[in-house]
Amino acid sequence: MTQPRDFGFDEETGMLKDAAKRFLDEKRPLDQLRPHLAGTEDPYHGSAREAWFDQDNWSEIQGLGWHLLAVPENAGGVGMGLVAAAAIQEEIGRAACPTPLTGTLQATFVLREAKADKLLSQVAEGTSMALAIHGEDGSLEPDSTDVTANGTSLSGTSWYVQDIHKVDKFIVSANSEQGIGLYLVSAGDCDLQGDKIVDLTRDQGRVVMNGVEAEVIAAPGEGAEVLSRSLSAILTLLAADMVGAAEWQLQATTEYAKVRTQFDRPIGFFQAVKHPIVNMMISTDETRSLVYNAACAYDHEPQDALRCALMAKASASETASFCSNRSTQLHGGIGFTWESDVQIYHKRQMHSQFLHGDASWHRAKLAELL
Amino acid sequence: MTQPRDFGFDEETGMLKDAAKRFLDEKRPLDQLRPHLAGTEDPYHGSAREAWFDQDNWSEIQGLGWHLLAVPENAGGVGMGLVAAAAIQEEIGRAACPTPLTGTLQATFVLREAKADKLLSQVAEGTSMALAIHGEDGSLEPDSTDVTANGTSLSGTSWYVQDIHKVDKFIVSANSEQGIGLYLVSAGDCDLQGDKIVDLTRDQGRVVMNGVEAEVIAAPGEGAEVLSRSLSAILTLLAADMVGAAEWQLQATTEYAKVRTQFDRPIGFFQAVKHPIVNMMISTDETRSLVYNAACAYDHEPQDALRCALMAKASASETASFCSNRSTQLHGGIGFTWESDVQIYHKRQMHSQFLHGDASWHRAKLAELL
Amino acid sequence: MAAYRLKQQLVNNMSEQTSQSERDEFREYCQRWLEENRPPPTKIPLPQNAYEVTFHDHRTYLCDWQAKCYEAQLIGTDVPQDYGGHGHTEFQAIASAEVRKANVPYFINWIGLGMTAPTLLIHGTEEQKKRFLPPIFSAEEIWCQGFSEPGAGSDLVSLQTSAIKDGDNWIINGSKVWTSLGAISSWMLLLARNDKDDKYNGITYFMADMAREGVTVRPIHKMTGESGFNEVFLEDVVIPDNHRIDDVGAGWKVAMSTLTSERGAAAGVGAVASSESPLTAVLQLIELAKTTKRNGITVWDDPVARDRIVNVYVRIEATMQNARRTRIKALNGGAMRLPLQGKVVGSEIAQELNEIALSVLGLKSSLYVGDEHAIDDGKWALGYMNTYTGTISGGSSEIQRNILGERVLGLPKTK
Amino acid sequence: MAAYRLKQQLVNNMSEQTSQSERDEFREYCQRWLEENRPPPTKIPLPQNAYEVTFHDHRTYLCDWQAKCYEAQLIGTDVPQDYGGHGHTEFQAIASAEVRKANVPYFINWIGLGMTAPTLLIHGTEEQKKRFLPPIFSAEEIWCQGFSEPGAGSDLVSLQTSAIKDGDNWIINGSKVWTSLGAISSWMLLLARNDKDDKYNGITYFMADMAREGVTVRPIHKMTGESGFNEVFLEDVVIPDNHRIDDVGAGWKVAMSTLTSERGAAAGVGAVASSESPLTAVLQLIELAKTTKRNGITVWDDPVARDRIVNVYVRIEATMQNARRTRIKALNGGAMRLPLQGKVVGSEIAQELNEIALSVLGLKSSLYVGDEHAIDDGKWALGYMNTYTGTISGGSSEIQRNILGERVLGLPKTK
Repeated sequence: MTQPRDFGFDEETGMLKDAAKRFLDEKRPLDQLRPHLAGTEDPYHGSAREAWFDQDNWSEIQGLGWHLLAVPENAGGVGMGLVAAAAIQEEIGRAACPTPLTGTLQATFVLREAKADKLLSQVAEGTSMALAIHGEDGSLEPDSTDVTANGTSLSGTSWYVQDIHKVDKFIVSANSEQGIGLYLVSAGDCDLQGDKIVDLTRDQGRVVMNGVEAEVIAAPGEGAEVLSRSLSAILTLLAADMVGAAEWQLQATTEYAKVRTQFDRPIGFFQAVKHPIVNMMISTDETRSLVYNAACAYDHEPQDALRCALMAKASASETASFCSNRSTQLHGGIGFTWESDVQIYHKRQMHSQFLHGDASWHRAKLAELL
Repeated sequence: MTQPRDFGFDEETGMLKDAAKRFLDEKRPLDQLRPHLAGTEDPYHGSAREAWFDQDNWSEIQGLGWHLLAVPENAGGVGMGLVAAAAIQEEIGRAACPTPLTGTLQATFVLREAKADKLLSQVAEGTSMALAIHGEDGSLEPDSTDVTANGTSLSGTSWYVQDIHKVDKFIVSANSEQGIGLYLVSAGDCDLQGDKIVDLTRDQGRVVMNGVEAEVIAAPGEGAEVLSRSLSAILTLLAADMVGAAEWQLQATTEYAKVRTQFDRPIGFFQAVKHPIVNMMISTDETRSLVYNAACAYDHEPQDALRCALMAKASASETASFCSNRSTQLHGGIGFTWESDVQIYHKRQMHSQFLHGDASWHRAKLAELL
Repeated sequence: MAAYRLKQQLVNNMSEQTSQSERDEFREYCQRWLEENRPPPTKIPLPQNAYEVTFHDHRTYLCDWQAKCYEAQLIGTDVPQDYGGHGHTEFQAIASAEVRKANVPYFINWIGLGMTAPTLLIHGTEEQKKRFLPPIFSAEEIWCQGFSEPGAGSDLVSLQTSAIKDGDNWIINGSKVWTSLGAISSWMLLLARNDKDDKYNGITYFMADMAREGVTVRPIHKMTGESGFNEVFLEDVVIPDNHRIDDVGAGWKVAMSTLTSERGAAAGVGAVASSESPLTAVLQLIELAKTTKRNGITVWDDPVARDRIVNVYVRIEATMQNARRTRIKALNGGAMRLPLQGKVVGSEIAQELNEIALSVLGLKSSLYVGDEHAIDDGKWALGYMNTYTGTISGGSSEIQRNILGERVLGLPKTK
Repeated sequence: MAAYRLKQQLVNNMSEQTSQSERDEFREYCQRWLEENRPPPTKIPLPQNAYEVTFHDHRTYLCDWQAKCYEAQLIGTDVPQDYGGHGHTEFQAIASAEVRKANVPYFINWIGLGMTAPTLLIHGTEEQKKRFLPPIFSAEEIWCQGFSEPGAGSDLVSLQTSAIKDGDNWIINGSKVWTSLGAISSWMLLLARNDKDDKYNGITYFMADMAREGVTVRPIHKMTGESGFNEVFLEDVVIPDNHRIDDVGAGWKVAMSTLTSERGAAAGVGAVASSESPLTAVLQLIELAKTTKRNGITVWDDPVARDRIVNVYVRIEATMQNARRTRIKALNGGAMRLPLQGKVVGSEIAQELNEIALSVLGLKSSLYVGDEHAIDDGKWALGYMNTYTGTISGGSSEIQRNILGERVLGLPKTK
């Protein structure tokens, strides 16, 4: 085993994570989001919710340098690894924070795998990015794009693009006669069509390109390989977000069970409440350990990174499903109301569960490695 | 829907079932079995347990006519259907009764599907039978036999034959150039090799045939079709046995939870005990309803019988697994001891779970019909 | 041979009051009528359950539909004509089954039909039955239920809303929560406390006129965004004593029988409100899996997904067979064993079914009601979230399991 | 940029007392020694766990093996030399990890190593440590544990066995049950009640000589047929006061620390007894699925079976990573959060794993230990049944969840 025993989680990373937690606890992104949700409850009103994220928050995050944590030093970044990035993403998930950082961190690892130093400099300079790599049917293989490249000119539609209205650029996978390539396009050059989605903390949509001029990240024929390699990082970051959210669900449900009284007792007295909460903890802890392991493997034992990442996301999807279900059930009617944060986390987790594949998909992929 | 609303469970069937319950409650087959298990605990002693069943019990059962319930009237039987046979088998399962009746009821339906009236007369006259239709690998398709037929002469080995030492004859599936045929052979003409198995209430083994002369049940090429048609009855009978055993597990665990005291309370007070017991009931009731439905479909709506039987056994396997698990867990150390009947039911259910296929096999077969 | 002798003694126990041929004829009538009178769909799709109806257009549409079904004798079928019913015997179950099968809109007045009517038929005065039942059937008066309070959810008996006798009237003060249809109801089934010192025997059961002074209704938005629930504030609301049901202090006893109706026992006056049967839902799920393609194959061709779907299919068939078995004394294991399971099992299976649908959709499950690309108009995500109404309200799954353990199995009471 | 500045301040926090190179060297030594000294298999296969050892031949074989490992410094590695240990620092974890990986026989004296030794190291007198620790390490004295009683299983504190002071001795009367290794033990860790009126502070902790007059051991057969458990009857058994551990009345407190050892916290004196690691088990399960053919394909090629197997594989990896995370303060969420999960999670996963193995085997799962055709000598059925020892004894899964809810999450006590 060439992995460090401490998951590569050194003192610096610990301080970073603590600082992120304090920052987000203070900023309370969901409280910022609330006013923007008011009046949009009615599901029958029929159009995408106006995209929103807290620009000040993003500026502050950039001031703290989180966006360049994983950017190599020679591209102007801090040069830390996935361990640090996942630690930050876990806190983002715990706060259910709508932020372009999520996509930008994912993009960073794609650019790193493509050794696209010049483009990494853009990240270091504050350009936010998101992945635009899915076709309409939501297939998960790297070659399932509906976009075609003609030289550096892209046409077609990328579906299920996350935080579409928050970012400056998109990493697009596109097909051509030479195979899949990866490209960077500017949001301003594309037609962005917002979806109306369940998750209130993300915005999602389609990036429609009609001969949009792109920068090349990976040449035709090399894109699928780069995407495959970066998948380990993408899945790990996503799983880290989900474990952060699951921990919030666990803590919120625990606190509610201490204060909500029924039959003259706090409901946490009853094993029908206590034991499911314990099961939430067990599930969350399994996922968390797998996330740290996956991040560490990516940084220190790359030949094992995919196996570890698949385990992390498979576990995260199960945990997200279970913790969402129990947090809503055990909050009784309260968690089911629009006013409660419980439903916001529930929806974010529902969404995360299916991003880049669900648990059984990842277990099937894992089986190929066993 | 051409099924009767009452599952075809008429007054007569009700009286039969009640009588069977009373008879078995009084005879207590497991108490009869106990002395024969003494001294055989040690799993390392290395040979098959001496086969045992209560010959008097079998004579009494024959006296009550249960073995000819499902034999057509023109073959000397009562001419009742699967509804009645399954009702009896449910009580056999509830009593975990070692008896050649189980195989004989299954055989009756195979013979009925083959329209083998002459051989059905043998059942009416008291001949007990069991199915010998599996090859060594335990495959479940009707053509997976390791026996070959040369005219009416059979050679090869049938595996996983239940109650091998209790019955007079075996229904053997054998292959020949013309395809699968079904045959009846006498136990006395075969070499019977007992397995050492987990289940204490059944005996199992291999029927080895070296040119054994057989009577023909279904001609070569017709056997697979007959087996497929009788599968509905076989699965339903097995599921009925399992739901009877599950009801015993439910009731035994409920009673234990009322009398066992911990922390100054009967343990049934605690939701960690109460709720799993309720889940046992829920699971058992789902299976029971599906069993009655499957039996009724076989008798009254044969075109739907296979679908209903697959549902019954799929559900029964899940129920057997769950109720066995919880009955042992909730009995604490007591249910885990050799002296407890809990372990006897647990092992019988483990065995039944895999007879003629497990839950996911049956769901896969069911999917082909949907 | 005992069994053979038994066979000879077999007697035909057909003792029902309505003959099989009459029942067959009525069933055919129902099928034909429903086929011929199926209403056209609404412009804006209906919410999945009657709980969520708030729009005026939906309300009018659904009230008209219920009135028409009442007129056609599909509602109140077995209720005596004196109370607005049609006076048949053993026809209601047939009508309800056909309504469920026909995949027609639900009955908006489901609380009136499912709770008020059975309660009045058992506990109501002659006068009350004559006054209140007909407009329940015709949907002229919509009903809601005021049991839950902010501090009393699963622990219903701890309710605090007070009822103080004042001559021939009662003065009500307090608040109710999770009141489905509260915003469009004429009447509320109300539990209020007439005696603070007697927990169980200090509660009285009333019918409250929602138009009375002092009643304020405030909608609660659910996680789906819909506003089917309401808070209802009661401030010095006057209820005449002849709107009391059963004795003073008998409210808890009466409520238990009402809740039993809600919890799956036969309602007896009309089909339970639900947009679709579980069987319809699982067949739709199978269709969804067969038509959703991802990674080069349909989801139905993914054995892992298929196994989960078929498992739900089996469990739904089991609940239908449970319902069939409920009425057969020799097979039901006791009168309440199966009926008390209905709610907890049905709601949990529905939750599982909808969650599986989301996994069938994969990334597409993110698209919600109103999105132009959402499969089936986003009903699966909406439906999944709404299943928590089933597992939480009307006695949570946790409470149901206590009840099952205690009342059916005789285990010691947890509290 | 805060993060960048942080990077500059980074200090090397290598403050451990043993250097990395020394640890690597010791690890290599352990690997080499285990490879070279692996004992040949027994004629009759060993039981799966040290719990079930009863045969004389097995006992001799296992005692010799443990003694040899002790001599090779794989046991008692970090214990001071005064107490029979080898006086190293931070080497025990390495030795234990290598023992677990090497797939060698278990240590028969697992209760001595896992419970007595840690208890004595914390609560024992100097004299007790010197007298009792060395023969624990060498397996010259096997230990068993006398906590459970017929009426006190999960509710340990209700134990009734009495201890009455008589001069410098104590007189013990009562009975114990589920005593693993009771039939072959020299000593028993014994809890007895010195004060009937003080439930928690009326229990004292003793070391009981099993050879004393008045001790009777009766084997209990488990559902597997094995007889690892015993009942132990204690009739006027004399225990000298210097065999008492810690204060009179401190038994409950001491027992809780002992149970914590049993429940997955680091034992610190030797590898926990277990025939195989969960990782080994799941890799064997995968191999089993790849080599078991049915219906024309291997079970591994059945996606539904494979999905279940891989799920267990993931969960087992998670428990291993949990163990790794336990020691990292910044990541473990509190000192007891992960250690207290170890037992309940590990035992339940083991149960699931073995049950899956049965479904992989299908009909073949019926063949038991001793059957000539049984796959892997029938170990899967045997193993499945034995997993209930894990979920029931040493604090059932139900009790463990209470403890987790109350001590880790701070939920109100159920009882």
